Amino acid sequence: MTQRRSVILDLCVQAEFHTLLLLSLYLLFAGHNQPGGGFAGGLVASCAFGLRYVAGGSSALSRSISIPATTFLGVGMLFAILTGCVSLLTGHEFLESAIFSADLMVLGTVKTSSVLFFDIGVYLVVLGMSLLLLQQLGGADGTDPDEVQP
Amino acid sequence: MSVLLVLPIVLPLLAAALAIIAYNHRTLQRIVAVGALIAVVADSVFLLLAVERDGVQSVQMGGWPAPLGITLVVDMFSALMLVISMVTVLSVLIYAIGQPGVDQDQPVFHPVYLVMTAGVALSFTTGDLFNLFVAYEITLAASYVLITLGGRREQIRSGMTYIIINLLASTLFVVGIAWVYAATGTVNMADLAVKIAQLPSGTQTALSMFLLVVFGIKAAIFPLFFWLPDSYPTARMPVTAVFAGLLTKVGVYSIIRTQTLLFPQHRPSTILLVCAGLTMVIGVLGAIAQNDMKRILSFHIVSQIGYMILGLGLFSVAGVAGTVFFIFHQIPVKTALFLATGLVEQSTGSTALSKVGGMIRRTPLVAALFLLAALSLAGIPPLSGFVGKLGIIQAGLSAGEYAIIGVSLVVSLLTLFSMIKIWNGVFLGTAEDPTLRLAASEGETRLATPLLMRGATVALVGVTLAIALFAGTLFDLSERAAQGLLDPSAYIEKVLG
Amino acid sequence: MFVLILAFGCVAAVLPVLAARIGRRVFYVAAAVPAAACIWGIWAYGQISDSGPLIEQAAWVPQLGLTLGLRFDGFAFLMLSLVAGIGVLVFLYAGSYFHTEPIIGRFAATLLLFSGSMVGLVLADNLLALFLFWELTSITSYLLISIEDEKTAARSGAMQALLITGMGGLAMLGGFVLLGEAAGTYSMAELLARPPSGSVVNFALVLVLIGAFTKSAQVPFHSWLPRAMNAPTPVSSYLHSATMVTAGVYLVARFTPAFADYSVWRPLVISFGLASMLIGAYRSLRQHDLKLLLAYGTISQLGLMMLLFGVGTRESIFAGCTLLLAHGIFKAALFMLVGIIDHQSKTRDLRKLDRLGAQWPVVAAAAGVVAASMAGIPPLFGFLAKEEALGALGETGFAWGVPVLIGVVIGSSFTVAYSARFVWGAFGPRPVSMIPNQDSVRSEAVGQQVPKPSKIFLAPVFVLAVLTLLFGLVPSLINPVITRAYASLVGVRAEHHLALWHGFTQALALSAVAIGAGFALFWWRLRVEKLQDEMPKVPSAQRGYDRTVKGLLEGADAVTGFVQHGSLPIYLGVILLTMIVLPGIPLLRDGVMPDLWFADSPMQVVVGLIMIVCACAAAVARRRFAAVLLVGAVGYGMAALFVIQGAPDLAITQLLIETLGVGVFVLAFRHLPADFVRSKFRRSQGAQIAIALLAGVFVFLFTLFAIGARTEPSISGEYLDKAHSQAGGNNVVNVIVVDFRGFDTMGEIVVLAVAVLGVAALVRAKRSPAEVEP
Amino acid sequence: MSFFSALIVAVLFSVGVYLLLQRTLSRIILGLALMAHSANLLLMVVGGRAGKAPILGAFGPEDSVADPLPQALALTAIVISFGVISFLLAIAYRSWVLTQDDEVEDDVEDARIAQLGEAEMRRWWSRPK
Repeated sequence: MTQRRSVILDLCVQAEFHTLLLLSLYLLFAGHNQPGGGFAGGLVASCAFGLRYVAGGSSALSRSISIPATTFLGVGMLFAILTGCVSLLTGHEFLESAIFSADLMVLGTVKTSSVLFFDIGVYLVVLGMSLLLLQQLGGADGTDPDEVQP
Repeated sequence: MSVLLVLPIVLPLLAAALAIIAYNHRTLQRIVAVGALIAVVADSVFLLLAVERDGVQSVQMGGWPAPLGITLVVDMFSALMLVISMVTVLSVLIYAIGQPGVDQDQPVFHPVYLVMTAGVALSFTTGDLFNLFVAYEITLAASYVLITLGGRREQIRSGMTYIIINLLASTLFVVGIAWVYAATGTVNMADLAVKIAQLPSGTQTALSMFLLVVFGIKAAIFPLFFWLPDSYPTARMPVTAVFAGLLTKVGVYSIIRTQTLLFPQHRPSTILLVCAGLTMVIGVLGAIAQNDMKRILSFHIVSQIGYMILGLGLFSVAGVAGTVFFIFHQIPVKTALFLATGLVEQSTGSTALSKVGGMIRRTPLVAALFLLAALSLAGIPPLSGFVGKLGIIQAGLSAGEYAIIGVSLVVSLLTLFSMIKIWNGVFLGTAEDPTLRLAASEGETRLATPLLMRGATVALVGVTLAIALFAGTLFDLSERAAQGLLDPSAYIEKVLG
Repeated sequence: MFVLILAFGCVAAVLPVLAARIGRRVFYVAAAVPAAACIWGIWAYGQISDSGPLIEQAAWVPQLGLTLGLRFDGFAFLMLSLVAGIGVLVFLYAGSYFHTEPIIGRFAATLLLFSGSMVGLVLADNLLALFLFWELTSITSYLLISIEDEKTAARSGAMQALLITGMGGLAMLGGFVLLGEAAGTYSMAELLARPPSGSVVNFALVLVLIGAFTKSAQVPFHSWLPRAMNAPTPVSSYLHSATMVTAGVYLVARFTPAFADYSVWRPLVISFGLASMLIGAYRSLRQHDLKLLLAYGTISQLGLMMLLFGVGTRESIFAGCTLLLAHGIFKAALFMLVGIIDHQSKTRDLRKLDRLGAQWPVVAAAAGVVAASMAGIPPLFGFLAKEEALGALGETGFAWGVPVLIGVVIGSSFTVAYSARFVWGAFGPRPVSMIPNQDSVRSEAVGQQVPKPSKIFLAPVFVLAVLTLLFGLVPSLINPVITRAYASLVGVRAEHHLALWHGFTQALALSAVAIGAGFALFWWRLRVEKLQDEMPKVPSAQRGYDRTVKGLLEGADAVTGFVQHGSLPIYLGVILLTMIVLPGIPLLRDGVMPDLWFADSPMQVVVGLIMIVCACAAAVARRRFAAVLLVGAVGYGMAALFVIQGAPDLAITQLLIETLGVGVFVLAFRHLPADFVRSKFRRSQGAQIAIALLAGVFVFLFTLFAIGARTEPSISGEYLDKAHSQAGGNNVVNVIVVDFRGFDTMGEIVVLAVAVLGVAALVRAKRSPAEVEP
Repeated sequence: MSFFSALIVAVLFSVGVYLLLQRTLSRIILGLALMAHSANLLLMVVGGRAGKAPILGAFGPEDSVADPLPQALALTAIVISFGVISFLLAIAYRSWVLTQDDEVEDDVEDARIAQLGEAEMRRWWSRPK
């Protein structure tokens, strides 16, 4: 699979990769008011990396991202849980949300909720999950299952 | 106070996240895991004390009032389950750290084990039906990983059986939740308790039966238990031990919780008693037919589940109290038995009755530990199993259920029989496999089991002895738990406010 | 009293450690504990003569009536002195019996534990506490029989003893609980003072008696006792003759005064007792192993005791107490003698032992004394007991009194015969001729060069021999103890007392008849043996036990093989059928149909039809990837349905997940062959289709009825109200997912993380060398 | 209640059950996937009548709005079943690596006892009365 690389596909993927990542971030941040959210965002980002895999195989995938996928998982979980714990520390219930409005000058006023951080955690976990799936089942670790085929 | 309820779930999860980040740092993982579980044990003891003093505790996740948000509720039953299962989980973790090879080549062991702990804790504390499903999935997903850890061929085969059947159960659970929601429009259990009572009686019974089947698969009652004896024995010993001690009890817990809380008007006494009898008998006959320690003990898990269902099926305070006490004793005892079996396996390399023998002369400590736990399982006084069985027997006889109590007494005898079969085969006599005997006499180093493994087993057997010693106090608590279960008004009031 | 019982346990705990240091002297240390118990008993005996019984209580699980109530009265003293007194002697004896075997630490500890449990048993007043000690004696007995664990016979004999007594114990527990619930108390003293009534009590008594019969080795539960003789002799002497086996008799003795008049009591106790007495003695006459001879003799004697207590008249209870004590003394001594013979000559087969008496005249004399006591020959203690027994049975006043009396006289004559056989077999010349084909056994004679046992080894036997002689000659020495024991059972002081000479009574005549007949039997022993050999074989209890165990094992295999088939499709089928049948039946009872319309929109029909077709095609697809893609198509159809239903979030997620899912499917299946293994149409396929159809119908109906049952609106209205105002979001579904029910989502990402970690672990797992080439 | 949506749920469930009862692991997994689809769809269906998406501002006061709670539950259920089925796929993969086979084997120890049991049953029946 890795030998037959098409230049056109490669280029398309390059272009689309970043578009998809941007889209995923949009979904993440817009989710509270529009369809979307951390899940959908994370999944779109996963699709971006999936495309990389389809185009370039597992080596391209590991080149495009240097942090181990497990770290995404761990950090994502930590993010989500700590969001809950913060409210616990401030004397509220676990996972209790607070609404912020921030004046970002040029971009105008943004009203958002603390659960955004929670959603970022979700995003990271979903991303880490799909990366790990692609790396493992796709055989990126030198334990290529093809070698055991008779 | 609300922090106490959240910590048993959040602490292991936080620790798991850290352990994932520290993916290849074994020492760090161990420190984090042990630290978190010690904290959880302490927390659950405090929780038990709080419940003992102030009654049912509850907390609304995110601060949203009851039917909207997810509620965590801890009543006496939950608190008791939480304490004993966390103690057991901690001991097994220490045992696993001690056992060469369990966490060495497996960086995922610690995070997954911690997640399983959180799942178990959440199953015991959640007051929301859908969240219970999530708790189950956390526990199960972790258990799928643990049971196939190592990826040996027979593990994969039996793990497949385990996973497929549990996946079916999970799917059915979702279907059940959908129907419950269809009929009531809510998933909060306290809210459901109020709303289900208004449904037509046939629908109530159908829902109650459906949930019974769903949880019955997890609890391994007849005729839904077949997956258990096939899948448990193949995992690594600490994993088998903690599964044996805990996971089926989570199913039993859910049966008890849903049948008493959600369906107070429809008590399927007859069905439960028949199931209980068949579970006991078929389980113990299965145990008698086996010739391997692990398989014998696995069938006993099933058989003992029968006693728990029997006590519940009486639907009296005495019966349910007996069941609560019985579960409380069963979790550490069963685990300790498997841990002792693991010690035998560690020093001889086998658990087949035909291959091992004369262990009493080689490792008298292991023999003593096994004997204590086995006799407790068989309900021999003054060990903890006797008190539990006595409670159930008294409740059954005073309710006039002579037949089922007669069956349970016969099963007791058969349990003793198969325990003695293990004892005769493994600890007495001589090893019949000459190669094994040779290995044992030459490689003396192999006989010495790591200190942590022995220590953890001793601790757990110590816990069962302590249960026997303080049986009076514990039975008192069990009775209060039973009262709370059979009259859930305090629970409902606490949640709905 | 607790301190006393605990002392046994505590000392037992240190014995194994001690044994490693001081070897067999550990037995002398252990002997100190029962000795202390003896001294305490005598002190306490003085206390209770002034006031009532000593009572101690300790709550354990009071909710279940499980208090450790102890009560020390006259009968308890009788039993305690038997248990502790013989205990001291047995420990001293064991000190000579064993040498440097590695098991002695374990042995001494277990024996002491047994001793403590037995003390607890005779002191217990609470029925459940009694049961506790009862089971402990069973367990310790098991451990002691199997102490020489390399012998197969020891292991299986121990198991048999445990199973039979354990069975009885559990029946007894059931009986105790029934009694306790009926009476409202588990205190034996209160129960006996106010026995409950009702049919359930009779049932309970039967259960209690099963316990007593198994423990006291009554026919047909006796088979474990001969096999328990595989234990070292100190155990046989202590547990299986003098103390533990009398526990059943003890229980009957305690219960009789209150329950003798219940309809089941006398018929059961008397018939089992008499049968055991006769069958035990009869079988004893055929044994060649001295230990087995005594074991069957024990069964017989226990039968007589059972009978005496069961009759329940005042005289018979008195006689029972006397026999209990007398039997403990002479039987313990006899077993110790066998142990000495076995130990010195390495055999206990009376066909091999030749003229041992000529070498050990003093030992033979002592043996003669205790055996004569067993036979009931004056002026020994055993004679007194038998005299009392015959006297009591002669004046019961019941219609069945005479046949029972005749039975007992016959049994007594057997007893005389086997006693004589014992002495003759052990110390006399080898038997001249027996059954012809057994000559091979007799080829080697033992007896000429047997080393003499040491004095200290013999001392316990002599002590007991002297006692049996002393109590026989001077009954007034022991009379107060027996009278007190009797009084505490019946509640009245005894009107008569033990005496060697009561005058020319019916009992004396019967005794003479029994002795005469016994010696006649012994004289013509060859003919008797031949006669016994020609008798038709009756099914033996041992064979019954073997059959039961074999049947149990085979039954277990059959049942397990039938239900535990090991096949996943069968398991799944059973689960699915249960899922359909259990809820299905009540569901059909009063299902409510909801308002129905065909479809929400035409698009729904189109998409739905496509999904159905794809799903069915996936079910019959032959090519693997086709099936995967068809299931994927169903997933995309779901996304479309979600859009129609008004769930854009779900649609997006479903779309993305399905894409990822198909990818994962393809990655995982890429190495598998393209086609499924083609399977022929089997019978099982019909079942599969049937279950699938049933499941579909079930789900369909349940869904309709569940929706039809709804009476109230769902709680979702509040989400719509609060999403913006309190949670700051407009997308209500997202707000629920991350805020209202954010906790679910936390769980969900944990599941994802764990699952994918598992994937990593599996794919990376090394393969053991054996598995590379499957 | 729309008859047709209940029908889709039931058919998916039924086909899923059929596939689940096969011996080929990959078909079993596909069956489980179909059953999961059926269950998730059912969660959606029990919310009641189809309606406008529950996004504030996207529907008017007269519009009927779809029930948001079952949607949220279905969302969670979908993701969870995806995660778990992925793991099962890894098992299938591993199983294929180890055995080069796609069959679900019977339990060896159970089969042994089943044979013993059958032999004993036969002996019982053939035993002369």
